[in-house]
Parts: sequence; structure tokens; C-alpha cells
Amino acid sequence: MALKMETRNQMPKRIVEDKVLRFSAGERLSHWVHAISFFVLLFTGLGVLSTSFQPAMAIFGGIQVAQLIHRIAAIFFVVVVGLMFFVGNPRYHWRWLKFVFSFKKSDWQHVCAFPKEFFGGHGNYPEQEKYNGGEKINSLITIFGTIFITLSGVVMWFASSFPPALVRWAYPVHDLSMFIMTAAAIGHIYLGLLHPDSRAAMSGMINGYVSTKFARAHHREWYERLKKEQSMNEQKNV
Amino acid sequence: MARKTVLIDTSLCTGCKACSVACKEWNELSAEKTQLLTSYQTQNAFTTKTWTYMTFVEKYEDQKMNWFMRKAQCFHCADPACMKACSSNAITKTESGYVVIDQEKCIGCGYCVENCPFGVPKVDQVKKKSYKCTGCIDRVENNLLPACVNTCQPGALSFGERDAMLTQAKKRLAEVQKTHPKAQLYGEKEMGGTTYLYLLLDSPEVYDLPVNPTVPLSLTLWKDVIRPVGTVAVGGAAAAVVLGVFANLFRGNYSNSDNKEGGKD
Amino acid sequence: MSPSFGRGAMTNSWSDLKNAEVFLIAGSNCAENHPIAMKWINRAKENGAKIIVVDPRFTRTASKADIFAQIRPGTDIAYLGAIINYIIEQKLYDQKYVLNYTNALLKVSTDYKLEAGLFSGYDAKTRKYGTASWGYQLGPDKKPLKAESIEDPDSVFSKLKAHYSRYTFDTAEKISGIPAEKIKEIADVFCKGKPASILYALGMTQHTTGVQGIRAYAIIQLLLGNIGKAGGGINALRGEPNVQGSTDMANLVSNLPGYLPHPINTDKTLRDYLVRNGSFFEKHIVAQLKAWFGENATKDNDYGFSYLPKTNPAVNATMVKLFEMMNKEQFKILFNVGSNSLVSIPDRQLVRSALTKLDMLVVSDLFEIETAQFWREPGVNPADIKTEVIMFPAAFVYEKAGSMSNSSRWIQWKDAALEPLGESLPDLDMLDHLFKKIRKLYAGSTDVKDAPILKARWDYGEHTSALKVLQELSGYDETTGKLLPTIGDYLKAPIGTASTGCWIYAGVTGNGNLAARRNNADPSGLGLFKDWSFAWPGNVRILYNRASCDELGQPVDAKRKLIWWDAAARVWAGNDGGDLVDKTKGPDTPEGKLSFRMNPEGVGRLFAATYMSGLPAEAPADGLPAIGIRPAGICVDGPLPEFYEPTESPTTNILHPEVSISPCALVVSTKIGKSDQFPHVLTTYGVVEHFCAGGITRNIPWLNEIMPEPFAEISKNLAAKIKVVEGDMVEVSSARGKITVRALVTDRLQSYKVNGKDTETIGMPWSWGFASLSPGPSTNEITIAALDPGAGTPEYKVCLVDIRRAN
Amino acid sequence: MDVSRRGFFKLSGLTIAALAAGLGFDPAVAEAKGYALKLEGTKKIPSICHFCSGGCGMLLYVKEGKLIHLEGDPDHPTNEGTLCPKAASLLSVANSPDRVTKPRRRAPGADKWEDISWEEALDIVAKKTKEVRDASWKAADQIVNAKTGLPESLTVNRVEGIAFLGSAEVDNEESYLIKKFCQLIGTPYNEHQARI
Repeated sequence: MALKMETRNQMPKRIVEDKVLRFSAGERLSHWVHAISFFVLLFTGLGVLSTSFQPAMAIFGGIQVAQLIHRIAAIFFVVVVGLMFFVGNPRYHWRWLKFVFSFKKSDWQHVCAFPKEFFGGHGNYPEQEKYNGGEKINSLITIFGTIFITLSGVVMWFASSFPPALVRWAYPVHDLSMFIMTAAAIGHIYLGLLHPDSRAAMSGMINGYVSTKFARAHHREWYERLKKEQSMNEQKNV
Repeated sequence: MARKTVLIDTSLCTGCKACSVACKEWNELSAEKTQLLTSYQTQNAFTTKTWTYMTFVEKYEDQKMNWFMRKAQCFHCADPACMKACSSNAITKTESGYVVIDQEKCIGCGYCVENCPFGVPKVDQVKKKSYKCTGCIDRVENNLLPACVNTCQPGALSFGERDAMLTQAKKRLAEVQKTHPKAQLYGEKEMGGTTYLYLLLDSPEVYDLPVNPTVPLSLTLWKDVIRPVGTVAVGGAAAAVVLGVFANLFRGNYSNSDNKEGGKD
Repeated sequence: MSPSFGRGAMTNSWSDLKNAEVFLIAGSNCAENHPIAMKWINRAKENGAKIIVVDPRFTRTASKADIFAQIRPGTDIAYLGAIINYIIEQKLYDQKYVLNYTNALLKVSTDYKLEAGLFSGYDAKTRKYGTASWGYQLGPDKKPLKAESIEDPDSVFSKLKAHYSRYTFDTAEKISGIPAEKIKEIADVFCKGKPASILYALGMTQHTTGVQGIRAYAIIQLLLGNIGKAGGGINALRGEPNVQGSTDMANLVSNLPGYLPHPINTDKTLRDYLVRNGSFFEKHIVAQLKAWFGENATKDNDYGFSYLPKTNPAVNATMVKLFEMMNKEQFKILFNVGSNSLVSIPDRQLVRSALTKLDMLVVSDLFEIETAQFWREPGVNPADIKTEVIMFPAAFVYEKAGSMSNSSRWIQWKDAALEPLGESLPDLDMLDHLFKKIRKLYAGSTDVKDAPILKARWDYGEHTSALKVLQELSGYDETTGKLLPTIGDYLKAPIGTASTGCWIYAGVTGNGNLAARRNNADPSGLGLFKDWSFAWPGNVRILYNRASCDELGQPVDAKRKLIWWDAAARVWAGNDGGDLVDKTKGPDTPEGKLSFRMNPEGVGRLFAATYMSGLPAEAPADGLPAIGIRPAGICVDGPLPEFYEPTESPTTNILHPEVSISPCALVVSTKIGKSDQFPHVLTTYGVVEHFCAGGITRNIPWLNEIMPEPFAEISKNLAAKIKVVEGDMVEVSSARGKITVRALVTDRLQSYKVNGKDTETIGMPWSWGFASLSPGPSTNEITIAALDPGAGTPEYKVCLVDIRRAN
Repeated sequence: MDVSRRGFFKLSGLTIAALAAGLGFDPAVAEAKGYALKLEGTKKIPSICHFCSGGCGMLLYVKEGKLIHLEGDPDHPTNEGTLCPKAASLLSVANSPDRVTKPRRRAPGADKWEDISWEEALDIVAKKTKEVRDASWKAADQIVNAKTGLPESLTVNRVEGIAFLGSAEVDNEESYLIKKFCQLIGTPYNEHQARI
């Protein structure tokens, strides 16, 4: 389906002057809805994680309101992001999935170099496509984390409709997903906001474009491919 | 107050259900709409307003009829899964052996509901509070018998110090086994030894009770493994970030203006 | 029981049940209907007592039994007869007891016989017996002749033996459906345990042969020597909270308070009354007349005996018959205080129809019971019903002061704990106000018929005082106006100088309110509690306890000593009050020998003979009929219990097919079913969660929650036959009607064989009606109104029905 | 140590009494101060159960005229503090919204009740009683003497048109007054459910 849509739609121009379009509007919407609702979920969920957070629930108007918000946010967290795979211009989402699930040797090499990069060093790894190994890992965590946290959440929400044994297992699954996603989110934020080398990627999630400089430096394989595709298209149009 | 025990001697129970009425009366719980389910049973699950009810099992074997009656209520486990599952430290265990929900603290998350191996606590979805048998802790702590024990006419319920009750239970068991060889105690060891101890006339399955009730593995995994490990993982991530910021500062990466656009050609 | 022992009450007490070694619980489902009994039965059980339960169903009581036998409803006398036969054949009886404390040796009239199911003296036209031939052979002193030994063919014992020789275990099995070896097992276990207690309730009485069933119990217990002893006895578990008291107070057409016979139309004078009933009653009826008419009752006016209404003995006006009379428009007003006949009377169409024939129905109750709103029962058009209904709001038990007498004959006083709710008032106040209003309406009348109203003593204070009423029962010295201190003082007072509203309650408030005593000490450990409230008669806790001693007045059972003759002090001493005429008359005197002093013979009656004691050898010189002392209580349907089939029966009587059902049974229902159309046996009962007609309990949400609806219990065989699974609705029909209820399919009822034929019993509780918070169909829609000829108790326990799946 | 029921209660009675009098300070209660007993400040009044013929003792805890709680009387020798389900539910009768609390009348042919005053209700019943009594008075039974075979008139002074169903659920004093009332107005037709 995704491929069909892609052929039907006109490809926008990806490289414009010194900028490269990395994320479509739909992708950015998904990301931010997911991100914001994740944090809303996280904070509203803290009340049941530990009593030490319970006083803080006053921010939301008490723990019962927090739990209500938690459920409303959960709908956004799942439904809005899920919908983006089907409405508007969904091909980017499907392409993203395709990328994420095609984990190659070069991705491994990036992952191996990642710790060094993380702490400001420079690792040795081959050129990367649109998503590097680390980003793919982050995406995988997000995808599977979302699936597990959602499924377990549904079971917990409608506990009385499920066998108790299943509900019992939903609690640790929900918690485990939350811990992993939270840890990943912390790293993700660091890389997006605080990491001197990679924070330039942030603009891609804001207006969609990253500098060609960044694209060349971090995702050269992707950049080169785009350049090639674009010039072929231009020739065709001419 | 030393560990207390309520002995439920089902060989003496007549299934009159006075215990459930006395419970409702003392705890001011309203009646619910019911219908006959099977035998003389009208309730088969705990609710926020039904903390104890009577179960009836009919067993006809070798031309001999057995009609087993059992009062169901919270067992008040020595090793209570609900307490372990509770998100709000609302469930505590008293020295006397009672597992009690503090309604002030309870937020109705329902974790206790699903983790109890006996399906005891229930959450009121409007009040957002979890309810179950309190063991009449208010009465017991004020030197009164629990309402159910107090009212029991056939003498199937008795209350006392744990040792004394165990001795009594074993004495009765020896007697009862003469006519019911499968009779056994339930709650002596189960869940660390429950405050409500049964003398059953047959095996627990016949009464629809779990044979080896345990704290669910999922709960142990959750509370004893995932929680600490997860907390450490999140903490670790945060620490790594702090470390990363410092490392980059130390390396002077932030002052390198080249990096502003993320390139390093 | 009264024809056997002289009194009709539970012989022992609740707390005494713990003393028993074995129980026969048959005709009582005490775990349901008398839950407190289980406390004491279980206590005995924990001490090793054996429990035998015989019931048409495996009940909650049966679940605690060591031996359970499923019986076809209404066939008790068959298996009990077999047990009597076994006791006699195997010589399991207590020889000394039988000789000393029963009428075993007395010679029965040679006219007495039983032929083809009929005793001598039967009049087929009136369906009644003439009882003359059931008497003793009397000596010249008008006293019964005593045989040398029980082998004498004329002796009661020989008659008993001959009578029950027909009742073999096999015959009993064919009739009752209980396997012969099971009956033998019951007999063996029951006879072995000493003391042995029998518990019965409505399961025994609610038959056309109810009184005779209890007689069979009495015979067994007298043979085994279990009467008068701690842990023994026949414990009639009375139904309602104050049924003992309301019977003591004679809310019955046949009596006046204190079991005085009601005057009948041939009692023109007090003397006629005494000729008929014996001089024993003289003191008591005069005391009652003094209580009712005070100074207007004098020797000169026969103590106001003419003020009392006289009944027509040809008219049977017992409860169900009363509704039959009402339906024939005899009554214009019915007062209905604290009962719910529209639910509780069998074949309730009769009640429904009868109530419409009234001008006025006056109801006093807590809730709007079915009877109070019969005019708007579903399916009834109120406009068609011209009966005016007045309903008074009654106060509840703890909203009023007063006393109630429990089954142990304990008269227990309670103060009012709460104000009556809203405008409700105790029935006592209602009656007081009403009587005063009526008296005002008759003020100034000189009509002879109005004299009883105007001459009555009626003063219970401005605010009706229950204590003042109890004091009237307790009795006054009419010469001083002071309360009589004790029953002894009453008995000593010359006739006409003392008053008491109910002589068996004499002295209850004489020395303070004894009914309010709360000393629960029990030094003997036998559960007697002598200083808790007050038990009639004379605070005796275990009736006929003289029989617990041997001829020398010493306790037979060293572990359970009730009373004994203290030879040194020359007085009967003991843990219990002695059930004796005079505590100073030792075992060597005639009075000191009497174990059953309320019987004219002074002993227990195996054979319920016709007899009046104390008749003079010579007729009185003045030509008037002689006055005896005390007549024997008789059973109108025979001196020995004989098995008869229930009115609606799935089979015929194999003992005497030509007289299959009781020849004296009073059949009120007009529609009688046959077994080809209605093949199954229905038995009805109560459940622990509800009380009687449910007027109160169906308005208590907590009870509706634990027993929300009526049901029909059927065996798995029957369920399979009519293709019903548990929870389905079934329609149960009889010749009189049909109702639809939920089916409970259970192993607690099993199919059984009767005279070789497969038979099914269906069980249904009866406590529901169309009103209340938990309405449901009334089982009495389908039951039969057929009455015991003596007691007037309907045969709720057996009728024939059909059952099918409801659509 | 197993505390026997009665001992247990005596102990507790003392404790409560001590507390109520402000004399004692029970360490058990102090430890459990979260578990205040709702019976504080109530008056304890013994009574008798109104269901079967057991005659079990009940204790009523009354506060400001309202029944707060009810349980078995531990001092009562028959039930020693225990109660069956029916007795244990009796709190709800005292406070039931379904009780009839005013006299009411249903006129002939009417399809509903109307509330009336006690005075009115008593007047209606008294007048009707007199009317029926006067109309259905039977001075004598006419019978045939069984011995002589001759007709005979026997004075009976009986009211034929009034029947009174008493109850085994009212107090002795009430049962007695019912009987006395019936006999004085002249009706022997007084029965009750002991018969059935």
C-alpha cells in the first residue's frame, strides 16, 4: 500500500538550497503528539509508580484527575499516531518502518561506535542512510515499547474483561515498557537537545529541514541518494 | 496484639448466611440484587459491598450426599499479594494478622484486585477505592469479636490466638477425618499462613479454592525485579546524560562553532 | 403431646440439647427454621453425639447428620411404627421406666379394637369416632385395673405390641421409601444412645395425621425412658417468636388462657363445665373470671360464667375452617393482627375469595402485607371489592415493652428500646383504645348481652402498660388487691379469693418481674439457667423431671442430675425446679410417684385412653352428674397412631387399602388431584433466610439478597425427564392452581420407590407473595387444605403436583 | 490463649465502660486509634428476637433515639451472643422506609389507600364492631338433645359476625388482651397461626 501511495503522489523536492527535507509534516505531527503524550502519560502515571510522587499529582488536580488524564493521553498516544499511518500523507511513516526494520551491518557499526559518540568522542562507522543505527534502535524501542505498553494498558484499563492471569502479567509489562522507553527518551532528548554534535538534527523535527551540512556529515548515504534521485527527476521533467 | 486467627470449621457450618448479614450490618453495606445461582447460593464473587458470602457445593458419591458450605471472605494472608501489589502503600498488615486497606490512601488503582489469588478486593469505580473484608479490625482492636464470628450460631467460626486456634483445628480435623478422610486444613501454610483458617471437608478444588495459592510470579517479577532494575536503568540513563554533557563540556565540543549546524565536514 | 404427657409443650430447652447422646431430627429442619438449635446440637456433636435426620429432602440440617434417610412425605408413622415394633420385639425398652412411669400395665376396655384401618366407635356419617370403647377396664373404685404383667393380653403394652406387629421394616420400606436396613440402622443407633432427643416441628404436624405422628414419638420416648431427662425429651420446635405464649394465652377457639377448655353450649353453669372438664379447672377458671370481671364475679352469679360466650361443639372453627365460614359470609369483620393469611393459608383461593365477603378488614402490621392489600392483588379489580380496609401501623418488637415465651417456655421480658416509628403503636395500645371506645358506645346499656363489656375489669393505665397486663396474668389476692407473691400462694388461696388471667403464669411478677431476670449462672452445667427469666410451670426447666429419678427418688443418670429426694430434709431438691404436685411429698407417697402429674393416671400414656380421674365410686346423692378431677387428653382419630396415606397420595395404603386416608381428616379443598394427572409429591417448607409468610423478611433487603426468590427443588432424574436444567423456570401445578418458579436441580432429592413404583418428591419454599420488596408466587396457590382432625393443622407437607418446563 | 466468647465480652464490656467513664486508657485501643468503634456514646439495651421460638437475646445500641447497631446478647444463655441471618438483619426494620407509619383506610371499591388519623381509624372500627355485634348476636343455640331426642335451646351469648386472627408474633400481653377483648365482646372465633 505504501508503495502504491508513493507512486501515486508527487515527490516533493527534497533538497532546497542548503537544506534537506528530512521529516514530512505528518511525521513531525506524529512525533510530537507521541512525545508530548508520552510525557503526559509518564507524569500522570508516576502517582501509581510510587507514593513519593503522589503529592505531585496535585498539579493535575489530584491523582484521580491524573489517572483520567492518563487515559485521555493514552488515546492520543495510540490513536493519533496510529492514524498517521493511514491518513494524510502516510508514506513516510511506512518508509520509516521499512528503514527501521532493515537493520544492516553499517547500523551495527554505528551502534558500536555510539557510546563513544554519546560522550562527545568520535567513533568510527560507515556512512549512514536516513536513519543511523542508533536512531533505528530508538525507533525500535519506541515501536515495541508502544505496542507493549498499549496492549498491557488496554488489559489494565479493561481489567474486568480479561482473565486475571493476563491482567497480572500486564502490570510488569507496562512497567517494563515504561522503564525502557523512559530511559530511551532521556537519551533521545539528550541527543536532540544537548549533544553538541547531534542536536542540529532537532530542526528536522521542527520545520522538517536539516542543513545539508548536517545531512552530509551524519547521513551521507541518504544525502547522496537524494541528490541522485533529484537530479534524475529534474532531467525527466526537462 | 499477638497474631489472631479465625477458624472456619466447615464441618459445623449450616450455610445460614448469618455471617454475611452481620458483616453487612456492621460495615453498613447495602444489599445487592441477586438471583439463585446453584444450590442455595446467590452470590459467587466479592463485590465492593459484599465482603463475605456463602458457597454451596453438592457432591453425591456412592449414594452418599455431601453438601459443603463455605463462608468466603478475605484470608488475611501472612504474605499478602495485595499489599505487595498496592501502588499507594494503602494496604498494611497489622501485628494481629489483619490485612487492611487504608481508604484514605487507596487510589483505586486496582492492582490488588488482580493480584489476589482469591479474587478478594474489588474497586468501586465511582469512589475509586478498593474494598474488602476488614476482618472487623475496628471490633477486634477494641476487644470485640469480628461480626461474622460473633453471630455464628452453629459454632462454625471461632476466634482466638493463632496457636490455640491451630490446636483446636487439628483436634477437630482428627475427629472429622473419621467420616471425611479427605478433610484438611487450608490456610495453615498457604500464603504464609492465613488469618482465616479453614477446616475443609474435602480437597480445596472441590471448594473451588486454589490448591497452592501463591503470590503471582508476575507480581514478584514486577515488584522485585522490574521495578528496581527499571529504576536503575532510568537513573542510569539520566546519569549517562549528565556525564555526556560534562564529557562534551570537558572536550570543549560546545565551543566548537562548526558544530552548530551539526557538520564536521 | 398433650394426650401422652399432659402438656403440649417442648419438654426440654434449647440449651439442654447439648446433653443428648443421639438426636432424631425428623419433621424439623432446624438449621433452617430454628438456627439456634444447631448451636446446641453441634455442641453435642462435638462431644460425640450422633445425629439422625429423616426428611423428604437432604436439608441444611441433614448436611450435619451422621445418618440421613429420605422419606416420602407423610409416611412417618410407617417407619416409626416399625421402630416401635423393633423396640418391643428386641426388648430394647427401659423395663423399669415402662412399668413405673407409663400406663403399660393398665387394662384396656375389651370393646376396643382396630379392624381394617378403623378403630372401634367410628361413625361413617359424621366421619368421627365415639371414644367410649377406648377406655380402661375400671374397678369398682372407678380406677383403671392394673395387669400383673405386661404380657396380660388386655394390658396397654400387649395392645401396643399387637398393633405394631404389622409394622415390619419391609412394610415400612414399601410405604416410606426408606430402605429397610436404613430403618434398622436408625432404630439401632437411636435406641443405643441414652439420653436420646427427638426434635420435630411443622414437618411432623402439617399432616392430616400430624397429632398421631407426635404420638408415635411419645410412644418411642416413653418406651426408651427418655422423657423427663436432661438431653432427652420430645422437643417441639415452635414456629414463631411467641407461639408458646400466644397458645398459652389461647388465641384458639377451643381454649381459654392457661389451657382451660372453652365453655360450650351445654355448659349452662359453671358446674356443667366442671362435670365435663373436671374439678381441676375450677380454681383456674374462677381466677380467670375474677381477673376479667373483678368484683362483678361473685359466687352468687357463678363468677360471671354466663358472661363468657359458649361455642357450638358441632362447629369446627379452627383457622382454615374460619376462612371457609368467612367465605360463606358468616363474618362481617375480620381483625387481622400480625399474620398474613393470604400467603400462609393452604389453597389460598379460599382466603382470596373469603376476604371479599367481609364488610371490613382490620389489619395491624409493620409493613403493607399481602393480606392488607388483597384488593389490589394482580389480576383483581379493586372496584369489584367492597370490603373496607383499615390498617393500623404496628410497633416492632423492640419498640414496645412486653414479654414473649419461647419454645423452652421461658417467659422473657424486654423493655422498649426505641420509640415506635412514626405514628405506629403497639397492638396493646390499639386494643386498649379500641376496647375503651367500644365500651363508651355501650355506656348506659342495660341489655344483658352488653353486660360483659360494661362489667369487665379493664384498666391498664392512661398509656397502656404492658407490665400492668402481665401483673393481671401473674395474679392478685382479690381480698387485699395485692399481687400474689408466688404460684404457690395462688394454689393455696381459697377459690374465689385470687385472680389470674392465665394461671400457668401465676406469680411471674409476684416478687418483682421474674421474666426480666438476667442471671445466667448455670451451676449444674446442664444448661438449666434457673435464674434466667421465668419458665412455666413454676420455673420447671425440664418437664416431667420426676421421671429422671428411680422409685426411691434418686437420679438414674449420675452425669445429668435434675432433681432428687433429699430424705434427710424430706424435700425434693435439685438443679431444676421439680415438676411435682408437692415438693414435700416423697417417693413413698402417691403424689411423690407421679411422673406425669397432668395426666389423670399420673403416668405417661402409651395408649391414649379415654379416662376421667377422681370420679366417685357411687353416684352423688343429689342426682346431679358427678364431677371428676381431670379428664385425659384424647386423640380424636385413635388411641394408637395408625398409618394413613396423605389426602393426596401417589399410592394406596397397603395396610388397609379400603381405608387409605385418615377416616377423620377434614378436607376443605374442593379440588382433589389424582396421581395419574399429578404424579409427583410436593412438599413445602421455609428457608433460613426468610420467616414464615415473609411479611417482614421480604422487606429486608439484606435477606432478599441472600434468598431472592422461591424455587422448586427437583431430582436430576426428574429434571432429565422434563428436560430442565438448573436455573430454568418451571411451572408446578396441582388440582388447585399453578405457579412458575426457578428450578434447582439437585442430588439432594433422589427418586425412590413406593410400593414398587418410582416416585419423585418436589420441594418448594412458601414464604413469597405478590407484595413487598421481593415479590414472588405463593406456593400456597397449589397446596391442599386438608386438616388434622384434632389440631386443625393443614397438610402443607404433602400434595400431588405435575411439573413442566415453563415457556 | 483462647478467649471464651462470654469472657471476651465481659472483658470488652469493661474496656468500653472504662473508656466511657474516661477512667482508663486501654493500650490496645491506643495502638489502634485508627479503629474507633462506632458504638461509642450509644446506649446498650437488651431485647428478644422476633423470629423463631428460640427467644434469643439481642443487644440494641441506641444513640439519640436511633438504632445504630444490633447484635446477639452475649449474656443470654440460649444464644450467647449469636444470631441467625434474620435476627442479624433486624436493624433494617427499625429504620425501614417501607414501614407503614400512619393509619390508613381503603374505602370500598377504592384502588388506593388514604391516610387517616388514629382517632378516625379507631372510631370507624369501634362503630362497625358495635354494629356487627348487635346485628349478629346469637343468644341461644337450638339443638336436639342427644339423650332425650328433644329440641333444646341453649344460652350461648355469642357474636357470630366477628372473627379475630391473633398472632404468635405479638407479645404475651397483647395475645392475652386479644383473647380478653374477643371474649368480652362475645366472639369465640379467635384463632392464630399456631394452628397451622
